Amino acid sequence: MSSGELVLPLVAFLLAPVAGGLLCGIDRRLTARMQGRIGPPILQPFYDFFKLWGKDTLVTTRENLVWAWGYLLLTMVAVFMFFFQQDLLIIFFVLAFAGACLIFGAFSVRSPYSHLGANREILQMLAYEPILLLAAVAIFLKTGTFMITGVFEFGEPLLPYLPLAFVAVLVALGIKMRKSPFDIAASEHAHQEIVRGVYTEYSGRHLALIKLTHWFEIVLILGFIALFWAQPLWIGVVLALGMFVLELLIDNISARLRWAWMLGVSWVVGVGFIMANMVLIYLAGGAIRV
Amino acid sequence: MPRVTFPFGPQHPVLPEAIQLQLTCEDEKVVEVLPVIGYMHRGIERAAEKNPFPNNVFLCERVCGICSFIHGATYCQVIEKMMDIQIPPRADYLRVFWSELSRMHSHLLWLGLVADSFGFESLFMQCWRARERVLDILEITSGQRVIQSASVVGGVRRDLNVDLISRVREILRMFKQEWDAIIPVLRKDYTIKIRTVGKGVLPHDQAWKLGAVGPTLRGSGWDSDTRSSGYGVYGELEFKAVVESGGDSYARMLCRAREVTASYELVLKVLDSLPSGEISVKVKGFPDGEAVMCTEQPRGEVIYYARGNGTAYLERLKIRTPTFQNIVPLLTMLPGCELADVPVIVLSIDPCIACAER
Amino acid sequence: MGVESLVAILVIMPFAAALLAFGVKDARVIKPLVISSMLVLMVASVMLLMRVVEAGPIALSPGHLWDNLILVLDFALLAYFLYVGFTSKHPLILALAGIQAVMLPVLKFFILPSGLKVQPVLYIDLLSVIMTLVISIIGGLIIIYALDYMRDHEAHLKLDHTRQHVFFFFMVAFLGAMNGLVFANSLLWLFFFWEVTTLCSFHLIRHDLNAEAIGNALRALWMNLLGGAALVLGMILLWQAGETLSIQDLTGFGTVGAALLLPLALFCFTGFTKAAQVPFQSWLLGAMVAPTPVSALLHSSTMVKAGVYLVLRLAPAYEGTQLSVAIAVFGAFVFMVTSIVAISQHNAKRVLAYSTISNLGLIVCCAGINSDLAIAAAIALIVFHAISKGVLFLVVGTIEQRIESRDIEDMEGLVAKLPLLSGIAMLGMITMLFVPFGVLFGKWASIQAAAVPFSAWFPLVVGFLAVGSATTMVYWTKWIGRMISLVSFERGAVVEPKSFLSYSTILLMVAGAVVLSVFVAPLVNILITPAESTMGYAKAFETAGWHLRSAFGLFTPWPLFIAVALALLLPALLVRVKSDQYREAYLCGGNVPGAEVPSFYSLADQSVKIRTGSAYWESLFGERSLTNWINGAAVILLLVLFVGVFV
Amino acid sequence: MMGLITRSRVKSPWIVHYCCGGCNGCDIEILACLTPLYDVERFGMLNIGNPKHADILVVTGPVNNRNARVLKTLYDQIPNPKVVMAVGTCASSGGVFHNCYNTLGGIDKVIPVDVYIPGCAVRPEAIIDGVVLALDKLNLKKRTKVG
Amino acid sequence: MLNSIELSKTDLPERVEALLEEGARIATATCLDLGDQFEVIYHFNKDLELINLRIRIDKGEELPSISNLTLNAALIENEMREFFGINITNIAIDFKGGMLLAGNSPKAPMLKCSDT
Repeated sequence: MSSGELVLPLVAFLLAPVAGGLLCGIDRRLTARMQGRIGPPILQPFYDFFKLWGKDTLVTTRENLVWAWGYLLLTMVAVFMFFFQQDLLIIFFVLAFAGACLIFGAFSVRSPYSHLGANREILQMLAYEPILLLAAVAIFLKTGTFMITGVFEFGEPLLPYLPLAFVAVLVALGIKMRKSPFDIAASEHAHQEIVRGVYTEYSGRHLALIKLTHWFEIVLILGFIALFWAQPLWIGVVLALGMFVLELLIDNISARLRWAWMLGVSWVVGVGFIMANMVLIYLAGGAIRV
Repeated sequence: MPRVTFPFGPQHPVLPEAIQLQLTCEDEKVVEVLPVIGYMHRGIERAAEKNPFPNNVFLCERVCGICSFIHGATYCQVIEKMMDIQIPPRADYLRVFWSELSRMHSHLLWLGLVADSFGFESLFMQCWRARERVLDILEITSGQRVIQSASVVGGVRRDLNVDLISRVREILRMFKQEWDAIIPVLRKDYTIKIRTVGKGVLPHDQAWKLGAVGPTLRGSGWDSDTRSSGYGVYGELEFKAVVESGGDSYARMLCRAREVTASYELVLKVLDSLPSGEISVKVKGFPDGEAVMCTEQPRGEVIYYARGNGTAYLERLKIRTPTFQNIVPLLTMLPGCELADVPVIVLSIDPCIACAER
Repeated sequence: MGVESLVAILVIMPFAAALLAFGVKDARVIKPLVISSMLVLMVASVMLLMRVVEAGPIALSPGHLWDNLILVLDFALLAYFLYVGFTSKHPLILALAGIQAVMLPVLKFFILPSGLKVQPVLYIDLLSVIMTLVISIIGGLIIIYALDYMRDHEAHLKLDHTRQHVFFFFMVAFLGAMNGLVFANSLLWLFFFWEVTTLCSFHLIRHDLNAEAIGNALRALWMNLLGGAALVLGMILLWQAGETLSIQDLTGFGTVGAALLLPLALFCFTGFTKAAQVPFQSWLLGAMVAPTPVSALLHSSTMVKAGVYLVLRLAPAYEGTQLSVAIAVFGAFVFMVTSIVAISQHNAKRVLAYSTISNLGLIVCCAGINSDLAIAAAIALIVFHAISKGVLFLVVGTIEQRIESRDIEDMEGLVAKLPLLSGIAMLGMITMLFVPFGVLFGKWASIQAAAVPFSAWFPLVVGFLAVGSATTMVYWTKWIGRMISLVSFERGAVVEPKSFLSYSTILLMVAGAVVLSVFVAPLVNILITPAESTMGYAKAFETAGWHLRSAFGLFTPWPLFIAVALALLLPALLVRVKSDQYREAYLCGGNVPGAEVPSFYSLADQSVKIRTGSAYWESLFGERSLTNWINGAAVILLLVLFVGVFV
Repeated sequence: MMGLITRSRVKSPWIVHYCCGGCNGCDIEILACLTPLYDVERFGMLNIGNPKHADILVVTGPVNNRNARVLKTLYDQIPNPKVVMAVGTCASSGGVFHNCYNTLGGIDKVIPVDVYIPGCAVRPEAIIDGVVLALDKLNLKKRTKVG
Repeated sequence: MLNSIELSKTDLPERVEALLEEGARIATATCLDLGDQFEVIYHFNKDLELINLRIRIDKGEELPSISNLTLNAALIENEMREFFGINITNIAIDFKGGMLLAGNSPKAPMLKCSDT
């Protein structure tokens, strides 16, 4: 492996939280603008982060904190693997493990709101996991490998072949960004019946950790979206940012819906669309041959 | 199936006020609801016996800061009824003017809160932006945004002049533009319908029997609005009640939304037909005897009962607020709903705990 | 030691030990007897492995005498089943045993030429050896565990006189039968061992002799007899179409002709019944009334594996046919629906049972996909699932004895009460659930295999697999969540009464699950790839640097292990909390200060304890509402499978 | 690092609001602060709703016999450094409800108050002013020496 | 004075039942402390009109609840009992004196003698 191959992903990995934070700042600014407000400065998420870092941490149980670290570190592992262009399936498995840590953290406190949030978080994973796995499979059908390297070696943009899968991934993006209509487990703002659910018991430094993790997650999932147009990559990045803005728009024109609806959408639209996309590729004879 | 028991309130981000529901859920289905109130009880009825009767206007306006003008006006009306005071027609019209503006601001506030409760943040913002217009009118006409203190026993405290009226009309025009943009969203938005249609159904006959009042009752198809009895000058303004028949949260929401429009029209009508003359009469003597007065607040019928004893102090002041009546219907709506619908259903009666607990 | 004696130790010695245990009845004798015979079994299986790795597959053909003995025993078994059907007035059992009792003599005396000798009778390749290792080592550990378990179990039931000798008779004899089953090349022999496992299962399910146990045992019996009947019918058809009863003949020469597909489909059907695939899942769920070691041994680690073993064993024969595709779709369907239904379960053993059926479905699916990668995934799944699920059953059994409940809701806060047991249970679940553990390796490989367009139906298969693996996550995560949810602020571990045999076996197995996962690359190199190649499949993995590189992806076990260990253990060790940082949970400000169990002030200022619980979403995933649908769908899929044979 | 944290603290005040039993007039004005006309999110202020995430406890209304303990609990559940704002006359002193039998008076009877904002009802501008004052006070406070 | 129908305590349930039959519902009830007696006025809603039933009972006397006839009387009666200490029996939803008043609130604060 040449030093360029090593340094570039490493830099990307280190910049990921910065990018994620900035995106969240843009999110808040844009959301405010859409609501007829001015909104906070773009750097607001960083102010929030450092403020939380400098606050006392109140603890309900110690395990709660341990799992929060697990959530962060495992998400970082997934992002790291992503930038080092590893196997997509494994990346999503690691991401699932990270998500489970958040759930375990919420379960390890005897707080009804955490538990309700954790149960809903499980449902969210149930909603987006199949989409992510199947999207990886759909990409595989064109590139012939689950390695991200294969996407770059493929030489063509994937989006023209995978339009339906792309739409499905947007559903997963909405869930991961915790935006309406999918923000059932822990909404970005607290006015929710379960008081931010899984986040309820975190405070101070550990809430900051959770924010940081969220930034990593957003970068990862937007990165995945960028893979749909990896040649040239800048179009992919623009595409991902466009989808990010689209999610914000949807957030601002819809109410939060309930879990059964979310599951229905993600399984019918998400899974259904990707499977239809696979059939189309297969029928068009464009799938890899083994 | 495990049952989950936890408190919903007193401090809860979706509840603007302190009330507690002890919820028992299976999965996310609510199976048992116990209301725990008393977190906001002050003891206003008793305090009203300790103040000279004209001062009670200020206390009554602070039973609830949202419908405060109507509380104050109703208190004045019950005393005027007891003492047989005829107030000037201009005062009556002005009371309707502020009452209907209060109703608009209250309903808009509520629409925002309910939008927030189902996670539609931008609708919340839009509703409250429109509401600021109404508050502007209240401020330029009475001097205060939320607690106007414009009513006194014997009439009102402030008058409108031509200049003010034209400014009010100007602001109302701007309000109408913003409001016309919001209404179709409330009526048609797919996600709002999913969250409100069929949620918290209060059947037609139950609504009456359980004592529901205001939009909660009218949302279940009852044409029952105290303003229809024509108190004050509502008779002259040809008031017609807004009725929806769905009985669910959606119907109650639409009912309130339409009442905003109706109130807007009433305000315009008042401005068009405002009679000239005095705005108050001098009050002589002390109240004696008893009287009861019903008026229509944004949340429904409010009943003031007063008994005087010939001194400056009242013997008894009893305030029956609409939310107090709507709690029992609420308790029948909740069991069987989903946890996610609890905030929507609770808000659908437009609870004002400060009112209910006094 | 000669190969013959090794095989004899693995097959016949358990029967002998079982008879001995049955005869002496004395617990003081049974214990050393069982332990020593299990140790012998384990050693023998390892020796057999070394022999086969060195010298390749072993073919054995015992004399005619043995053939005749097997035949006699066959009839004795069928007669016994008829007797059971008669005494319990169970028409289905009577009918199914009757059909076999008619067809078997027809096959033997009218269809087969007299004096036919299937060559070889036993054929032991690496796939058989892998099964033997699972049977002997995991099975052996489970039986050793059962020694203490049954003592406590009987003490709990307050029996007048012990029935342990009956229990261990069937448990130990079962191991012999399983070994025989995986060695058998002659379908006639396979049939015999197959029926013996049915018998053992029947008796072990009804071991507690209460009405529920007896009823469920009868259900298990008729469903397994249905498989037996299909097996006999398949043999008749097979002989008529291809004049062979040897599995090697079937699988040795690539894909078979169309005429042989129907018997193959019947054999696979037999496998499905034994593996409790939908719509036959009810017998396995009912079997959970048996003492937990039975569930661990027969109903998750070994006997049900015989079903998938048969399907897998025959895979080369139906490679590339529509039958294969149908099997893949069926298996993937079972994988998904059973893990969906498992979400709504709160009986721990039922969750484990559904999870077992689900994983078996995944293995069946892999056999149906029938590519190099899929077969490797199937073998890996057999190994890793057996060991992880064995741990989980045993630990649930012990937990049940401690807390006298198998309800997951009652396991709330178990980490505080039984830290060691719940720690093992959680580790066991994590090995089932997350990367980089072995079961996930299998899942990774199977999704990759299913992603290849092996047929026009592959989107369906891979879709089922993706949804299935997400739902799998749900029930395990909920369960772990229950155990780590502490009930009160006060910490104070209850001293667990630890019996040496139970705990050491569980610990050994869970350690084995972790170690095998770490060493998955050597495992693939030494066992799975050669096993595949003897079956006629190509190498599926490159294992450079202990990474596993398939044609489509890269699995890096040890960097992942390091990363996961750092991510979880470092915080666990380093996070420090001072006592003045503790605050009660957020209860909307209604907290009752200083309450031992979190409570809030409610009506009239009374203190009310909060109650938390897992969600089961019964409105969506309820067993009662879903079972009919999925059974119906499964029947349709099976019909398609049979119809597809003729297309 | 400390400088960064101190600077961030001023830019990110998260409030938790508890209505002790006033008339709602001040509560709706607090909410009005969030809405387009006043938009306090410009200053990074959020109504976070959960004491464990908050920096500023905003209380309206006079404290009464039942909610005194709720107020105390909420205050305890806010991590340091934190400040308390009494919004409105009745939260400051009991105000118009001074002679009601069930009120104890201003919230300073139960928890220490850093900023009093008079007014009945308080105007949003006054609340924003109060938050600025509260942030100055917040900056003077230190974390407790734990964690 | 208010239009009202004076009743004795024993006639109350029958009268309430008759009113409910006619389609009226209870709007509220007002209690007054007359020194050694309580006066309770039940206000009923019908077609935007109020119908008032007035009864007097001695202090300490039991008053049977009408919440079994109409559920929404329950909160009203709970409140009366808390504020005045009237002995109302068999209320359908019983808050045990803890509905509006907390444990450390003054007892029966609306009685004239309880001036503070």
